[in-house]
Amino acid sequence: MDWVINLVLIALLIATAVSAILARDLLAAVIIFSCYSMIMALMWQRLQAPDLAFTEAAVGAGVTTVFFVITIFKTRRKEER
Amino acid sequence: MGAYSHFPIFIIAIPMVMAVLMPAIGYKNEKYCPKAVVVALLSSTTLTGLLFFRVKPEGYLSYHMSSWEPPFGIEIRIDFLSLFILATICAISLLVAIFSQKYILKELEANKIPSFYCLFLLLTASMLGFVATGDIFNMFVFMEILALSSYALVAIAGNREAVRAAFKYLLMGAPSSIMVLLAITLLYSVTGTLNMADLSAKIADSGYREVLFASIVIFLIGFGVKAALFPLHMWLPDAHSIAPSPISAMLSGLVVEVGAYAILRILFSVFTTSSPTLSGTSEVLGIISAAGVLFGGILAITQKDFKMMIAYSTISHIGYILLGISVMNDKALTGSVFHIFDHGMAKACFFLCAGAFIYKKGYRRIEDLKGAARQMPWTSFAFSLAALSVIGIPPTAGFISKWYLIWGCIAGGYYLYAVIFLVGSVLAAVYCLRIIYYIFFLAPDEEKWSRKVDEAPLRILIPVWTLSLSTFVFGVISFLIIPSLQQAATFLIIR
Amino acid sequence: MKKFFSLLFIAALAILLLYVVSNMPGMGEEDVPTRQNVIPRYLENAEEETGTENVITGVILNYRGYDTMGEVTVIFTGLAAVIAIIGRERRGKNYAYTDLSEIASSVIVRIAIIFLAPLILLFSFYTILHGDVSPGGGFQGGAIIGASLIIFTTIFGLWESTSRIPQKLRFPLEGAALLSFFSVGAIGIIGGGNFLTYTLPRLTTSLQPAVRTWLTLLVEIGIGVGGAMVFISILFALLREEGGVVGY
Amino acid sequence: MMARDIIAGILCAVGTFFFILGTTGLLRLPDVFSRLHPSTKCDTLGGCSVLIGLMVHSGFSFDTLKLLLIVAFLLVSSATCGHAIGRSAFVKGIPIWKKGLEREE
Repeated sequence: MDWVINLVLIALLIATAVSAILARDLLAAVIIFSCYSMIMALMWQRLQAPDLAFTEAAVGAGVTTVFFVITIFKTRRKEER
Repeated sequence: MGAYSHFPIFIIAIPMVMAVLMPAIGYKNEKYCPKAVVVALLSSTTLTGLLFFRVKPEGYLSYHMSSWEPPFGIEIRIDFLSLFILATICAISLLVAIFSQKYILKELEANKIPSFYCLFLLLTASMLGFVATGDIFNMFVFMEILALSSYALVAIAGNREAVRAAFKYLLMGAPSSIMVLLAITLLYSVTGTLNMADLSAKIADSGYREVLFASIVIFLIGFGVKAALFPLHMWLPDAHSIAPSPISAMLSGLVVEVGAYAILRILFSVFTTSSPTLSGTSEVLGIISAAGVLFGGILAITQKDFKMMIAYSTISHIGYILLGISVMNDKALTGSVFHIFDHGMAKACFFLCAGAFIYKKGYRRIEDLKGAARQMPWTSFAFSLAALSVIGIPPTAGFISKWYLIWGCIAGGYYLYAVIFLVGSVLAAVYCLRIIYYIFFLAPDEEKWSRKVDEAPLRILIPVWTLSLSTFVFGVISFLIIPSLQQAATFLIIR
Repeated sequence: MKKFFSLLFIAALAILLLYVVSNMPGMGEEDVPTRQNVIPRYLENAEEETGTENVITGVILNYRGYDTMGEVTVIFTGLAAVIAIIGRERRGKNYAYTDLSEIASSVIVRIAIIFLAPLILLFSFYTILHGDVSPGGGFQGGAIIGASLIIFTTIFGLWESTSRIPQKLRFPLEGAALLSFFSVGAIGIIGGGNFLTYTLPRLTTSLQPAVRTWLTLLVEIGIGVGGAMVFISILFALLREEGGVVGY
Repeated sequence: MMARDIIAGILCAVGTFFFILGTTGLLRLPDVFSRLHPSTKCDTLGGCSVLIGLMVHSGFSFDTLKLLLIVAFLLVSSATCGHAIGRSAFVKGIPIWKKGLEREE
């Protein structure tokens, strides 16, 4: 059973990473990236590194997302072609 | 004993403490900042100088962090080569700090000065920590501080070009940091240790040849970006020419060299020369850096911007250093380490001279420097003295290092590399003499340069002259240093 | 052309890494090199040697404390870089700031935040102080403090927060992490050990565990407070804006 | 023992069902407001059911208290988030879907 969950998490991780790169709307990219961090935190938890999972959830999904959103607010939302 | 044994950590910690205190020091009045910086760097320099009495060329000084013995805790390991580079870093950054005291007011607004000095000290402290450490992950940590502070210092002027150049630097630098981390992970996964001395022992009898090979390739790519190895140099010209001149001096004179030093450590301290994994990579490194020597030299000749020219010349000289490392014998290694020292001084002197011209007149293009010697003879003479060292004319320090590099190449049987060194010197002669010709022998535009002597202030001239004189002096007294260096290099290679 | 080369580079790197992964020691097996050298000592002796039940904290703060000092410096450098490039926030009529909260007037949100923020803060303090026993510690707790202050700022606005945590207070607190490391290091040197030694050789044996616990706690609190202040200062600097409010 | 597992299983299944409903609604419904409707409510309900199921499963221990706290936080924060998103969408003047209008993508 374990490997199924791992496989699903890895697939989701790659999917979010790719879609965060491909997203033209930067706000969407940031939100997807925050999802990526959350999945990463889950993976750390599964690898028995709760300290790291904790940090990833707080910093990756929480604080940096806010910083990114503010930066997008102050610049442009759409990527230039 | 007593306090003596704690010197290694003091050298690193003093600039760091001062960096943390910098916003508070500069809160009331920014004028105190440069003085505090000079005090911190002066004490670091003194302590480093005192360490020369303790470290023998065949030995090393080991300081165990938190009192844990090495593979378990972190070790600071200073051998003669790293001590030599530590002293170079301390001395040059001290001189640059003195230089920037007056100069930086010209390029930055007053409210940015505390953060400038804070980042400056962090840059210096991280380089010191990077060179001194004997633990490979600790090296990565200090490299991150180094990288972050140098990105910020390139962008500190805050205008469009500066931010652009810094962003380019960041885009190249961040992946390279990740690569270094990846390589460290690979090494850790097959050895289970992070201490360099322990690593080299474990690598020697490790069965995981493929992983070791991959890790060394990734290390070379990662540190290659930091050292501006030829095909990975794209960030360098912009970043080094657009940053404020003292920072250009630091980046070109020290930061890039520290990247080269990291490659040296990886090749000689972690993977020992006898290691079979190294055989192919050092040849590739040699070819790439030989290409870098020629490429940097040729592009430096074609530049119109003064600082841009110096930046391309840096690429060429990094090629020298890495070529000497890739030859892998004691002569060439001595030449490389000594070249780190004298190129650091000469390049810092170049950028500080460029800074002095900018301080006085604001000219950056080579054409605008026509006849500058009439107005600023002292700066111009300092520049030409340093240029002699960059070209490698005896008896300057540049000659000594090139002599050893070429000797090492011939001793190792790499005759082509020796020819490339000579071609590189010819190229250096062309781009340096062109500037000297412009400065001294062309008639100045009347509205640009006055015929009366009107020099930069003493605080700018003193560091410039100290640097250019020491390239000369250390060339003359090199017989005092070179034997110890060569002993240390032999020790590093044989081990 | 550029695209082609970068793709080529990435493909080469990917092939190299895949090749390496197939040759790497297996994950979680008994006889892998990572389990043979330093790890057994950490797992067996950490609790006794460092006085922390949580081995991770023992490794991070004690065995490899110098690395953590470096990490803390990285965070501090990040703040210094942000301040150097965009500057600190300033109060005054001419300085506007980016207001993230058009919903700020909503009573429901305010009440909810007033209810939640103290609880989040409480949790973060628990995380920091309990770091040597359970997962968590200075970094994590600091990030959570930062997050709660960020929530507060988004709802109540920049000036409300800056009046609670003025610049003068933040100057020393931003460096708190590094300063706590340095002070513990200095205590270690004075106490007869090396830099960052927690078990001071000069003390009598009976006193050592207590002093060690207090020093560990000092570093944890320093990291927590320092990290939180760095986050909040970066937030304030980002929100600051000279001239009008720019929305998208 | 068995009864507890069965109850927990049923609660978890119910919770997952609501999650699926909420996600389907999020994907299928036409505009911001109607999408908020399933996503917040179903997520709250689904999350609470799963957590209560876990509470039943774990029996009476320290973990139960933690789960209870999570339920409380979920109730507060999820509702507030829904309110905040809806309100800001309304303040911004995002158009409300009416019959005959195209679905916004």
